[in-house]
Amino acid sequence: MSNIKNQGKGEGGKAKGKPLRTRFASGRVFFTLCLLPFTFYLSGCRQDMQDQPRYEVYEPSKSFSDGQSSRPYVEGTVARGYRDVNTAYYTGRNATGAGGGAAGPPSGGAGGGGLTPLTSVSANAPNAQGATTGGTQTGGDVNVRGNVAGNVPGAGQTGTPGGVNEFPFAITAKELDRGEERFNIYCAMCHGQTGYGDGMIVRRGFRRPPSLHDDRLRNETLGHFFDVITNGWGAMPDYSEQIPPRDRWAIIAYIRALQLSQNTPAAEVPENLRNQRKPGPGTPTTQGGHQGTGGERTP
Amino acid sequence: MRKPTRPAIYGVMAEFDNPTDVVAATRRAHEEGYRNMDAYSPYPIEALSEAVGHHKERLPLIVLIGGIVGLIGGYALQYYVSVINYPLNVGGKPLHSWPAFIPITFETTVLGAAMAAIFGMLALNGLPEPYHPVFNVPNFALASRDRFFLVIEARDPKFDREATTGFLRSLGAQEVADVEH
Amino acid sequence: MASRVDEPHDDLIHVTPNPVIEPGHTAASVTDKISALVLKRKTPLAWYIGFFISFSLANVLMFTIAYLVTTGIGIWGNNWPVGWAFDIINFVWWIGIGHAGTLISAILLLLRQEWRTSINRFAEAMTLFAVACAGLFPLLHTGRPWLAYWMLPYPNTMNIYPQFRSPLMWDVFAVSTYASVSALFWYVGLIPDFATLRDRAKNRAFKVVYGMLALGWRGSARHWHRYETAYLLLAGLATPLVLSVHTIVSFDFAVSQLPGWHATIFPPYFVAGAIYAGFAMVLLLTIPLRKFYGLEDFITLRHLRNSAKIMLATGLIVGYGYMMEAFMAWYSASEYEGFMLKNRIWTGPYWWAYALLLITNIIIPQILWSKRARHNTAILFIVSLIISVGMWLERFVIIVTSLHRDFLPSSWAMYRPTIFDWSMFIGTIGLFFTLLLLFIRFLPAISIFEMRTILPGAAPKEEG
Amino acid sequence: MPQIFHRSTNTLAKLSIFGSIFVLLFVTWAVAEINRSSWNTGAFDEREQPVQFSHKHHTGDDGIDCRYCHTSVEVSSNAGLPPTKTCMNCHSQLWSDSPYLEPVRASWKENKPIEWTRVHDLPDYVYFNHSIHVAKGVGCSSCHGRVDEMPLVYQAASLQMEWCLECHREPERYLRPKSEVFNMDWQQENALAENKTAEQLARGRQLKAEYKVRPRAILESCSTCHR
Amino acid sequence: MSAEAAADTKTTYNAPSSVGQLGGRALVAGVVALVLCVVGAFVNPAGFWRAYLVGYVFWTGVSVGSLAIIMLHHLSGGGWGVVIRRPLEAAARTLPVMAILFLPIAFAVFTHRLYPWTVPEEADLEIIKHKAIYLNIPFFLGRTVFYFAMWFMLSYFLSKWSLAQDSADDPRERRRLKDRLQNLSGPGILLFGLTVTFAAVDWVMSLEPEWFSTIYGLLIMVGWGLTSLAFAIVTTVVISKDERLAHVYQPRHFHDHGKLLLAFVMLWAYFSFSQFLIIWSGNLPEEIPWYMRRLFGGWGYVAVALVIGHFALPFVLLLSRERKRRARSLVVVALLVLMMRVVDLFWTIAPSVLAMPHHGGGADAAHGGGGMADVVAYVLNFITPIAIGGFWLWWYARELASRPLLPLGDQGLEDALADANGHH
Repeated sequence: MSNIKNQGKGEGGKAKGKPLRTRFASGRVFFTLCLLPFTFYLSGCRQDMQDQPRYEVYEPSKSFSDGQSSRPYVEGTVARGYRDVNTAYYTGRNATGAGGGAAGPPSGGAGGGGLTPLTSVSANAPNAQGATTGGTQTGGDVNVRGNVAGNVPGAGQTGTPGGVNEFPFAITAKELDRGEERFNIYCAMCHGQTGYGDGMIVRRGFRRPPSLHDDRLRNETLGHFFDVITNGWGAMPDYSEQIPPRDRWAIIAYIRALQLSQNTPAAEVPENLRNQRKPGPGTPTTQGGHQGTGGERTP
Repeated sequence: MRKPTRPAIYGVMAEFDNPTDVVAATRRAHEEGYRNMDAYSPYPIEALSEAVGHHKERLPLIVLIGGIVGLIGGYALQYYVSVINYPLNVGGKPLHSWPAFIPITFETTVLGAAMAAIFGMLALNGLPEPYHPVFNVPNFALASRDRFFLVIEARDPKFDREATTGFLRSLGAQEVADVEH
Repeated sequence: MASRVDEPHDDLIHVTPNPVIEPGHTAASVTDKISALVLKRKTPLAWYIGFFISFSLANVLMFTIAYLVTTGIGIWGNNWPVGWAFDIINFVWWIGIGHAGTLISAILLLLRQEWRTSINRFAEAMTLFAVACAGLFPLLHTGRPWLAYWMLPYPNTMNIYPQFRSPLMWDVFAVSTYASVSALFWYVGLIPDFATLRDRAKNRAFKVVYGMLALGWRGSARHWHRYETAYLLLAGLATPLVLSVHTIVSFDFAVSQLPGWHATIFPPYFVAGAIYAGFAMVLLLTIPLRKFYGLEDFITLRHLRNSAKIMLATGLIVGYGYMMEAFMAWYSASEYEGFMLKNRIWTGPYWWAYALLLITNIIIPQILWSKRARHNTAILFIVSLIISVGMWLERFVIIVTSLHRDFLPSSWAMYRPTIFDWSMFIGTIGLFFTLLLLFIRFLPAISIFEMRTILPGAAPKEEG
Repeated sequence: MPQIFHRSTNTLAKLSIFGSIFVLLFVTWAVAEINRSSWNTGAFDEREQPVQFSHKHHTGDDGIDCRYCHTSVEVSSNAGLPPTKTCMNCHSQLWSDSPYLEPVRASWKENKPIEWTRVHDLPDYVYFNHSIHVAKGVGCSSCHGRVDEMPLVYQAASLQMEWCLECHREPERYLRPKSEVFNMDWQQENALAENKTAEQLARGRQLKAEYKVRPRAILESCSTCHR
Repeated sequence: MSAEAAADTKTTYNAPSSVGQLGGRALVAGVVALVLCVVGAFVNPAGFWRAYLVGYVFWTGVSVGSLAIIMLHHLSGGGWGVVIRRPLEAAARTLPVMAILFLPIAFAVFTHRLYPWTVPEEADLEIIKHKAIYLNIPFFLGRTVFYFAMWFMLSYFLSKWSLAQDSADDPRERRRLKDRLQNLSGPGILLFGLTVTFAAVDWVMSLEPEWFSTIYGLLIMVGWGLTSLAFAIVTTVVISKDERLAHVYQPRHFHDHGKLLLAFVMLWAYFSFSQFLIIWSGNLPEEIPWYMRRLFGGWGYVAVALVIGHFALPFVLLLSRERKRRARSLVVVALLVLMMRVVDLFWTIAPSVLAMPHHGGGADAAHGGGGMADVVAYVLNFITPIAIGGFWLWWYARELASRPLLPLGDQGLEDALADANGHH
């Protein structure tokens, strides 16, 4: 091309005689025509394989009125394998201690090992399942006990009637570790890592929860803690979706350990562990689980 | 770029109408001591290239190197990709499936050698060279038809415009012309 | 037999009825006559008609491709178990046709066969266009041709490379090497002729275009020497390259385990078949060409006769291949091989294809044993046409009849080409002829400078 | 015969033929680099969200664990996007009047999900599972970068196959103890970068054995990610 | 060419006396080697049979391959063929010797010593039963007789008409003979291809009757062509030592021979590699054992030696133009090729015979079992081909001396002998 240009200059522009416009125009038309076959390549812009005609998790859908592709459980059904018969395990109450409570749990489990409809994703939602269904912020399925805005139950109110007071499974050191980890993820935000109720969210202005080291809470049944995690209590929302039942029990075990750690006379601590004692209350750390508090756990 | 010493013309061109004469004339010029000269013919004449003093050919060596590069490169590529970079088990064949690598190695060898042959030839010939002084002589257009030319260049130490022209005339050239730069 | 392995001076011109160039020509006449084909302004009407027809067909191809890439290769008739069909048949057919070009050019140059001179340029062009047509098919069969560059090993963001143990990948390298080396070989052969055209052209635009293509060629003795060396070396490289390409195409099939494909004879048998089909196409094109353009002086009966002999020889090798396949299928005592054989030639639904194949590819070409047939252009033309059909059928038989009955009887099915299979096939024929017609219109179809070398008196006389 | 071409075309012609190899190499390199660039991959591109949610604030300043919201990351292929309920856990009381949180409250009231803009989107032909990575000691920040320092989340990696393979080929370069998986601060200087320190490699190899990370041949096989 | 000149050349181009001496020495060597072989055969029969088959196939290859090259020359012409036509014709006329030397193989067939399909227990296998129509002793021997009949026929007419050309003074008569030779050569090549293919299947491939390969016939054909070409080159170099003949064989002839040799070497490598790659890729249980037997253990080294000696080395050596043109360096390559041909056949044949179950002793010997038998087996590998070669060469020398060394009536002779100065 450059050769032609040079020549054009050198020869004094022989072509100048012709109307420049038409030459340009026809050249452009020809050029465009030459490019036409290459428009086939535009079909390469399709993203057929990247975006296949199927729903990914949380993908919106036009097929349903609520715009979600993830569908909630059908009302009144129980999935195979999710029939919760162990009342104590799933509700923290004795099978006999049914009903009761100003804000009795909505779980039908109180009926004594009965069916727990999936629609009330309460205690029984296995975590994985919850993740997919809970998917697109299905707020409507959440059971919040009491009034979220406040209206705390009176201090004098008793805990959970019929609450069990023993773990439905053996608590090992492993379970305790798990409980500690889960506590630090879900509970320490408000309750503080040591349970005094001075977590970061509280410091940001959330209503201060009672210290776990209060006498009342130290003497509460295990089932009460389970019920509170499952169904909420006062300002505390329920954590049934975030924490599966087994983890709740593990957390409760850890709470018990915390309570022991703060209320055991030094004399009862074995000699060799006494010096490992870490600073107690009032020095909350909110940095997550990695700053272990293992030293406070009393075997 | 020593402009002052640059000769006034490129050289002197003699025209012949048959291959025998041009070969004879070129040999004579060579015997006479001229070295910076070139002969032009419409088709390859082995004797003519010898007469202008072209003996050694470097091209085969270049082609050999090109082929070896293609051979090693092709095999190394396949070895690197299949054994080192992404060792995938395909059909239970060994990662280093040398029998399967031979066809492509062969192709790259040929490709390397062929490219070396073509571009080596162009490079050694100094092509492309669309502008060349010899094209200034009007009759040179026949060099691609049926005429043969001998050009003695001005940069030859023995070159002398008149004497060389006379010498070329004496060789039986049809026509002798100056070649402008 | 195949080729005359001899020295130029051994050529018994005095006893040969048809020389490679008719007497009376000089360098000037050869130059003027051939370059006039290109530079003469008057284009024959036949050219326009031919171009119109082939360009229309090429457009059929373009529209088919447009529909194909926007819709998907489901518009073809390929379906399980016949996953390869027209696309690969046509690929192998075209690439086979391409072989004769390089072969004529390269092998005959190495063997110093002067008769190649007048047809080599044309044959090389044929190679290029046939390879272009062939390349389309596997490219489109990938389904997403715009991602074809994925088949090349380049540093990509997927950090993944082609699978070099696959013969299909060998194909990519073989065909692209073949295409580029053939194109360069062709171009290098054209350089001196571009110079001739540059010097002959009257029109300034042509002068510039041919001048650029000639790269400033001026016929210097030193240049010629290197040029000849390079050309000879290229011929030496191109010869095994040609053989390797169809060998690798045959590996596409033979490396698998499918009865009817997995046969060790495939490489030589495919190569012979390719040369067979290629020479048939050369004759198919040169016979009308020499007539319309009056090139009987340059493309003499001797060329046609020698091509016919090569066809006969390669056809017999192909026949040998059929025979060995059949014999070994029985000899192997393998149940699957035995079934394949029986199904292919007798009991299967495609028996007619095999029968037709034997008739067109083996039986009819035997007429070439007769000297009289070899000297009759009409017969040669018809036989070449039949061989072209036969070689297409051969690929059909190998591919479709081997696939339609695979190891699992429940998946057996017939293959039916759709209209798009046909339009692509016919369209590539249109594309091929479009390119060929453009070539003979704008480029010298016969190597001018090489014609000059074989004229009497081209060599300088030695004194003493 | 007059000259057709000007003297200067000699250089030009030579350049255009012999220079083409460099042009070709440059173009290949340039195309490869453009493909890798964030312009193509969308990396470092902060996505606008319907709610001005800041991971930097919640994770970095408040120290909320990743799993508080992304509850299923340890047990599911999907990390889990928190429902509005999770927001309301705290924001029922905190900033309950803030106009910034109006969309959240609206979602809560109308029982309609908030439509977040997806940041990390793998092609549909890729199978990816969060839980296995978490279980084998691949930290959040190894892929997602320092989310605790991102006011608006962006994609920190290219998410191209070569990036996946970088770790699948040599997991020891990135593995960390399981207890540190959710620690955003873990070896900050090495996240997302070539990590070949002897210390990391030694620990990585040990962890690889301990966590029974599959051998390279399996991690690299096609069906591990394309199934 | 005038009559006197013709008469003169007739005597000029007679074989030098050295040829006769060579034949005599070859016969002595052959007899001595044969005696040793017979002794060895008693110690290690298996070692003897496999060595015998190797030697037999090699030397038959020289004879039959020569036929093909003669016919190729008749069809294509060219000075290269004119100068080696007579040695090739002489080689083809040694076929009677090879026919007689087939008798030991027939004996081995009858006594079930060489081919598994001749062994009753083996023949009962389903896969071999299927082939019984083809692989049975009478048909096998009948086919061999047919092959030899065809080869005799070709060799007889090619030699006869070639000799007739010498004495034909009328150019038209010569022309007619030339046409006749040409007309025979076309179908002759076809016949050659078919007979050699089936001879290859019968004599070599059926050593492992469950194995098959469609390219096998071509492989043996190319091997035989290569053998006879290399042999013809060696012959020309030897006889060109005679000063009367020195001017006949010019560098350009050797150049052409060298190119042809290179082509054959490449063709052999191409066929061999194609067969290997296809079988290696397919990896089918009925095919791959053939290569397993030949690639692992000590045989792997032989295979590598073949790749180098049968392909790489000759290929590189023959690339050089100068080396092809110099008789002395070309003959080195030709001798290398001849040697590697024996190695190739050994590599092809011996593992099959070792795999044969009925050769317990032989197999042991090959695996280093019995010390004495072992040594004998190795010695036999060398001397058996020499024994056959001795007789072959003796006959060849006689045939070579019986006619002028150049086809005096060939129209291309003048051109072939022309001093090609300025020609390359």
